[in-house]
Amino acid sequence: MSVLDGKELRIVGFLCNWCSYGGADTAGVARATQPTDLRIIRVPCSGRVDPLFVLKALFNGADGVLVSGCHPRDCHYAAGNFYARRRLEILKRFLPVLGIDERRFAYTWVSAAEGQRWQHVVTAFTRQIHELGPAPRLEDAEPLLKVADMALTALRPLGSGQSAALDELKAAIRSKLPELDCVIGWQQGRDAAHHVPLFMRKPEDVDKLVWGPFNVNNPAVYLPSFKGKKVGVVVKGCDARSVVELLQENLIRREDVTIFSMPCEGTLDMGRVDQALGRYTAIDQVAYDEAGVTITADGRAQRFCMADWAQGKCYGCATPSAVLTDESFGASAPVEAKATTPPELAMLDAMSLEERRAFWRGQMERCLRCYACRNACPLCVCRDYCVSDSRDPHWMTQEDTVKEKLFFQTIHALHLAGRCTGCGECQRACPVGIPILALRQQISRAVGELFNGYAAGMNPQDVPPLLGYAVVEENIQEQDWK
Amino acid sequence: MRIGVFVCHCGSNIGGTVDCARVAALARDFPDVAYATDPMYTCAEPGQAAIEEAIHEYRLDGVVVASCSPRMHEPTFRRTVERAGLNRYMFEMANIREHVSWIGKDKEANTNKAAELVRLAVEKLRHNLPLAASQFDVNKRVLVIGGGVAGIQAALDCAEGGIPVVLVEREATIGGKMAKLDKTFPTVDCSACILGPKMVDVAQHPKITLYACAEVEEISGYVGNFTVKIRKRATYVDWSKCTGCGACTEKCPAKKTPDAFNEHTGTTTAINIAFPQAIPKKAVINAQYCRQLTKGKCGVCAKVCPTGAINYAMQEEIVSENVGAIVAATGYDLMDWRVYQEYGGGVYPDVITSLQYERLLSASGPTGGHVLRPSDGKEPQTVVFVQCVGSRDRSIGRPYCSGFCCMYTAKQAILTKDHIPGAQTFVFYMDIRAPGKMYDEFVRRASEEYGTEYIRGRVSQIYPDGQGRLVVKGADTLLGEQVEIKADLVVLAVGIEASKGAVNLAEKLRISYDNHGFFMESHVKLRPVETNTAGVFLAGVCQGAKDIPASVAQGSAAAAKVLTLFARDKLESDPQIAQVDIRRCVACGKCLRCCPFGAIKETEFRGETKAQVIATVCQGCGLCTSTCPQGAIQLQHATDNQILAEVNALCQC
Amino acid sequence: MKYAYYPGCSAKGSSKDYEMSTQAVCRQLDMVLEEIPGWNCCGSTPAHAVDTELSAALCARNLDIAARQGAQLLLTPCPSCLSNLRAAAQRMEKPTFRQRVNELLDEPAAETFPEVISVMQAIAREKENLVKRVRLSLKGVRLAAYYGCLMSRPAERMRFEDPENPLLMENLLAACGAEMVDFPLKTACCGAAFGIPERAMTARNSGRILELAVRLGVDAIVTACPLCQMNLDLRQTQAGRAFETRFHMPVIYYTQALGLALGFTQRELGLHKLAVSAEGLLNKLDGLRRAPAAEGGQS
Amino acid sequence: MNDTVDLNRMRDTAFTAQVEALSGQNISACYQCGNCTAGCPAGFAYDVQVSQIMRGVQLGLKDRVLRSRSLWMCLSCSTCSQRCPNNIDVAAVMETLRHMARKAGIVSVPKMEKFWLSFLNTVRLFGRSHEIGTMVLYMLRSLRLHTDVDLAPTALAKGKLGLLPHIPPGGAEPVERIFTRYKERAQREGVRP
Repeated sequence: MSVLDGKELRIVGFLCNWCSYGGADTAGVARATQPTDLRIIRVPCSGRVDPLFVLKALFNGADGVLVSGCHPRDCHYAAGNFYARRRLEILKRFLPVLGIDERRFAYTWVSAAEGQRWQHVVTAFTRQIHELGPAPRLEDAEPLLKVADMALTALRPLGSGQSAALDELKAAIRSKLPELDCVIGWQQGRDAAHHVPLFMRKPEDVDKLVWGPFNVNNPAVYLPSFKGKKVGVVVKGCDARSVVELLQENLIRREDVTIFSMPCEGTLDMGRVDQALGRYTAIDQVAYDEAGVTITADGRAQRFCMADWAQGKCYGCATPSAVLTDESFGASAPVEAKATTPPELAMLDAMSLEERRAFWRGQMERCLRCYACRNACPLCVCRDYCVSDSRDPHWMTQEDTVKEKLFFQTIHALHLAGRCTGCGECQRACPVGIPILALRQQISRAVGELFNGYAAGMNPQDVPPLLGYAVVEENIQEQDWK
Repeated sequence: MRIGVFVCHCGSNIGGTVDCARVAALARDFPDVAYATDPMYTCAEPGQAAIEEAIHEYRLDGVVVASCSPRMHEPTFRRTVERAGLNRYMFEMANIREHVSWIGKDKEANTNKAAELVRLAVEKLRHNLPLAASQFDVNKRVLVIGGGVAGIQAALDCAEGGIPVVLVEREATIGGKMAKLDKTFPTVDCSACILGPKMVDVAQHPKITLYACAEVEEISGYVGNFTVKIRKRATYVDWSKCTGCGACTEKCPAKKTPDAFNEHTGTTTAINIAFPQAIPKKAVINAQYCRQLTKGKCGVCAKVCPTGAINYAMQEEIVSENVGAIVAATGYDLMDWRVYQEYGGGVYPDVITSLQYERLLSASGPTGGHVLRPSDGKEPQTVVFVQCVGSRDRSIGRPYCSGFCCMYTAKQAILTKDHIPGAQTFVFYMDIRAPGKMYDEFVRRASEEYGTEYIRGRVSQIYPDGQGRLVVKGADTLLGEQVEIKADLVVLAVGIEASKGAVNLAEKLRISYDNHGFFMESHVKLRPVETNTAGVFLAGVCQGAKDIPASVAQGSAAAAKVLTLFARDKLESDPQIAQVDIRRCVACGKCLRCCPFGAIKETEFRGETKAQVIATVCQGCGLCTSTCPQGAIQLQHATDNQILAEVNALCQC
Repeated sequence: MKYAYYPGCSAKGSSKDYEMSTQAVCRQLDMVLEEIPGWNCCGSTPAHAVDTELSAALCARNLDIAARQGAQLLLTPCPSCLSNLRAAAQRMEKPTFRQRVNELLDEPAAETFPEVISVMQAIAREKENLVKRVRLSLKGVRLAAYYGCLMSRPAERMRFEDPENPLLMENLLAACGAEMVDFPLKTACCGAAFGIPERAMTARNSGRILELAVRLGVDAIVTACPLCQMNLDLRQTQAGRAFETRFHMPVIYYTQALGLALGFTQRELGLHKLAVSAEGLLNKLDGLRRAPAAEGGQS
Repeated sequence: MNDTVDLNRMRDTAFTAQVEALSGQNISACYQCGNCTAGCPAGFAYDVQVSQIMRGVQLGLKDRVLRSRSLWMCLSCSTCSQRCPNNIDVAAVMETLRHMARKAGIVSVPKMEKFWLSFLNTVRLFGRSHEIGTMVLYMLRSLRLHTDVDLAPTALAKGKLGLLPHIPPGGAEPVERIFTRYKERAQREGVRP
């Protein structure tokens, strides 16, 4: 069963029980004729509307989704709609990056007395959806696989980090180690061109600690699993923001964590580096110079200049030094204060909605559903109870479709709304190199725009914007239905 | 599952534009639907009986009724299925009347839409679980906040019903605004004479504990079990010793103290009893003006007090009270009319508020009941009343009508004539709102018997003519002319606003308030005394403009609600509340941070911190559910899975 | 400090005294008023009474000249010019309106205009400076400040203090020692715009203002508007006739009053140009100044 | 004039909508309190009070409103707008109505228009306004030869009126071009310039 072909489009409404559902009733009592497309789902409060419900509907064929709650200040539950307003506004700004026209989604306020307003909203929204026509389906897009390269300049000089005070850092770790169960850092991995996490428990472990552009992993990801234990962590600037965010969310305790930090000069985009190195049997030498590193593999030397080979996130990085630290060594080069668009996002910005759908269609076809993205995310703390493979709540099917795979990414992105520090581990960990960070970046950008430049992981005392509200939102322009 | 579907015709209300039989037929193919039919009137007695029969006959374990809005009949049908032995939550409604048959003209589209809504309900029902309410004890004591006439009435009714009452009043005396009035409309009986005895009853009632000069500091807990902290301000007089003899007020040398009770129409002493009938009749020192407290020398009152009640070292005090229900009766204040610069912005002494005029009329006021104008103490011969000053004025953000000004203005015009028979009175008005019993007759008496000239129009400007009178520039829109009056006294019917601190209190009570600070009732028409926070009730003007009879009625209504609540020894909590899945919870505290009711607390579970829902506090909004990334906290009856089932029922491509 | 300056037509005609005193006072406060080159009439009431777009075009040309000079602020002494210039700038924020106005101009006007404020507002920013330079206090003189109807209304256009009760002029004059009465008709309309075609209306409105000033016993009405001044001063006899009385109320510019306090001579301030002589006021001032000198010999 | 107002026939809702659109004001917000009338300094000279004009616009009584003399007597002092409890810029409505009346060729108080046009003529000719020029032109247009001549001697003696117009340094041509374009456009659009 579905909507009447040719006449109706599929429009889903989420209405709060107290005001808007009552408003729709009032419109009915007044016999206020409305288009028949809309189907209403009754929820207790607009605050109950998880933006993912909206996405679920849109992914599964809704041509439009409308959320309506009590007017600000009139919420039956005092503040539910205030929270809803922030979350739904973020959602609205998130949709275009997926290739969904944001006009397909609207949220508004209608009181139980406003039957006329309800009639007007339904009529106007239905008309708007009819003007947009049936929603294009993700599966119908022609897959687009190309990833565009963007020319980039960094906010500070990138380098190989070899002037860092590694010895002093090691000494500091050694002196603190007796009080700590473990200190997390990096060590050489399978060869000198690959570094992996290091867990230092004994003084001799400290000797293995390395520093430089191969230190790509974010050690903060391990912290929640040490909850309750005394643990040290060596961080780059970006890692520190994850630590701050974990603190802000009560996921670790400040007194349990000792933060060691050195200013970071950038890390390499190992995906591209490995691709350039190609298949090799052995690394002969890794030689660092001030601005890059030369890797000799099977006798063939290649120089990787940091200015060209860094991870996308490093170019716009404004926090090379840790925002929160206990022991820090050295200072970073001055950072230019300038707003930048991350390269992944800039690439999507340049596309039309249709191209974006095609892009995600193509990229998601390559997704293996391995969840490496999730496992690498320092803020994915649900772990064993991730909704991706849970039955209760049952957000996703196990069907291996582009739609379900992209839906998982939207779950992850929305769960990180206002929390994601942009560390990029999800994207780095992706074995097939899908630029999924762009989804998180789009939300972070929206959060910044809406909440006066708020960035996650800067201050443990900050109230995350989606866990708060303002009675009057300065930067949210609500649709007026005139 | 075995689901029964009942597609109601509602006579022709639904049947007229929806093919109900076809909807029922379609429903038979929905998963788990064991039975579907289309009765004529499902909510009528035979219709309900048919549901009960069907439940037995077809062994149904869930019922969907497609009819009117669940806001209308959900409780009715829940009782029906309960009678037939089902859990009341194994029931869903599809709204095919207000949302379908009444708003769509196309029968085919309506029928299709109705069937879809039934399908939606069926899918939801398939994910429903039986829910059971839990029970908890009730502390049968009530807190009344505000000792105006509404609060007094609520307190007395509760006390008479046998309930211990804690009455908190911010001022030094109860009585509120009514105590300041000279006479009351439409009977022109003396305000103090009818309110006084009630005030005395409050003072003498064994069940009532009165805290005057006190304010509510903090409220925690939930219906049946609130804990309230009350801040008692320092009065510098030990009330247990003070007899109210007034010796101190006679001797106090600080005679230029502003007289708030008299609306600053006169001055008083730093130690003072607000007015002769004050309850409690106890002295209070105004610390800002007391010479002993400001300059450290005087001490006259301490010397003359026969009982040694004066205590200059007194500190404020916090007391704690446990109650099961709260009545908010915080009343109103006049808006600050000085925004009207065109009326002088408060600099002309002979432009006064209606409440100041009451004090000038009152025998206990500063002029002993002689109407003398403030500037020169002369009797005014021409008195102009201006209505709607700060009411119905969008330009200053006050679009609402203050409700009772029309009536008291008529009363004051009549009283002016009583006091000064030769006086001429004019009333500038826009509309006369006199819908109460004997009200319109009263207003007509003002013009017919007392010669009050009613002029329909607003006043544009009031200014001194330089010769001791005031020029009132207005319009008579009925005449279609500009008019001008030279007045000796101008009385402004100043609009009301929610009492200062109302918003602050609303936050403490966790009740909603409107843009103007008036408290929001649960339902404008059907639950006018309740709030959305269980156990908190409203009385009087704090909820919206109303006159004395309406305030008293609402005070009694609030008391009735309290007594109804307390009629049971145990309360049931609504099972439609959030529940934590301990395994999934990582104790990140996001739910706790955003819960509007403080209904989530941290608890220890096998050495780990977890979130826990306080069942009696949770109101069931589900904000926590949409906040928790782990899906660890689920609002019962609106779980993620239940809503997803509905979404999936609608969208599945 | 240098300011771009739009004197308005009356400065070159009927209110030369206003212009003289404004220049004198500003000079004394180190405020340099630089006339914008080639300015034209703002159109005053007749232009907007006839057509808003024409009115805006006349104003836009002046705003454009100031903008092209790089001015951030444009000062004008005349409330009518102020009102018109501000109205034009405000209306031209709407693209369709701007387009229509640009069609009337030689070339499209600058995208952003300087903010236009009254000279009075600029002087008020120099209040401390003013107080320091007062040479002859106005103590003992009783004045009524009269702003006229255009200075503060409509409020959202003019953004000039409380629209019903501006106090800027009072503050400045009180700072010079004058006693300022509360003048309830300070923003009432004197009817000047209709002085020529509708004398009765003007006489009646002006008369009301003069009558109240007389009753309040002031030595002079102090105004900021050349139209009001001319009307209340030059047409005082007409107003008197309408009220069956003879008024004798000096109506001077606030800059003339400030100028007196700053020590300028009557001639420097153009006080000789008044139709209703301010001799009484000036004599009173002289007397007041001599009195304390005679008593204590202090200056 | 005293005929029954036939609201079926005489209501012109398009007129109401047009006034709302041109003035940017919500006329239906007016609840006829009369404050605009009360404070109007020109009210005594009006044939129809401001609040009644607002009522007329609400009802769509186009003819009656546009023919009103009051439109021409408004001093544009904005007292009505300032004190309107419903935030209606009444003065803007009055001005809009006057413009509409002019464009429709209805000029109920010709001397007002004549005065304004005289004033604007001097501006067109000289780039700046000129009191004596305005007065002379106005006297010629209105044939009111006695107008204010009683004041002229005083004003001249006090050096308040310049006999010669004050022309901007760059000449008056740029201003004249504005008027020319305005006139041309008005002719093109078929309205009274």
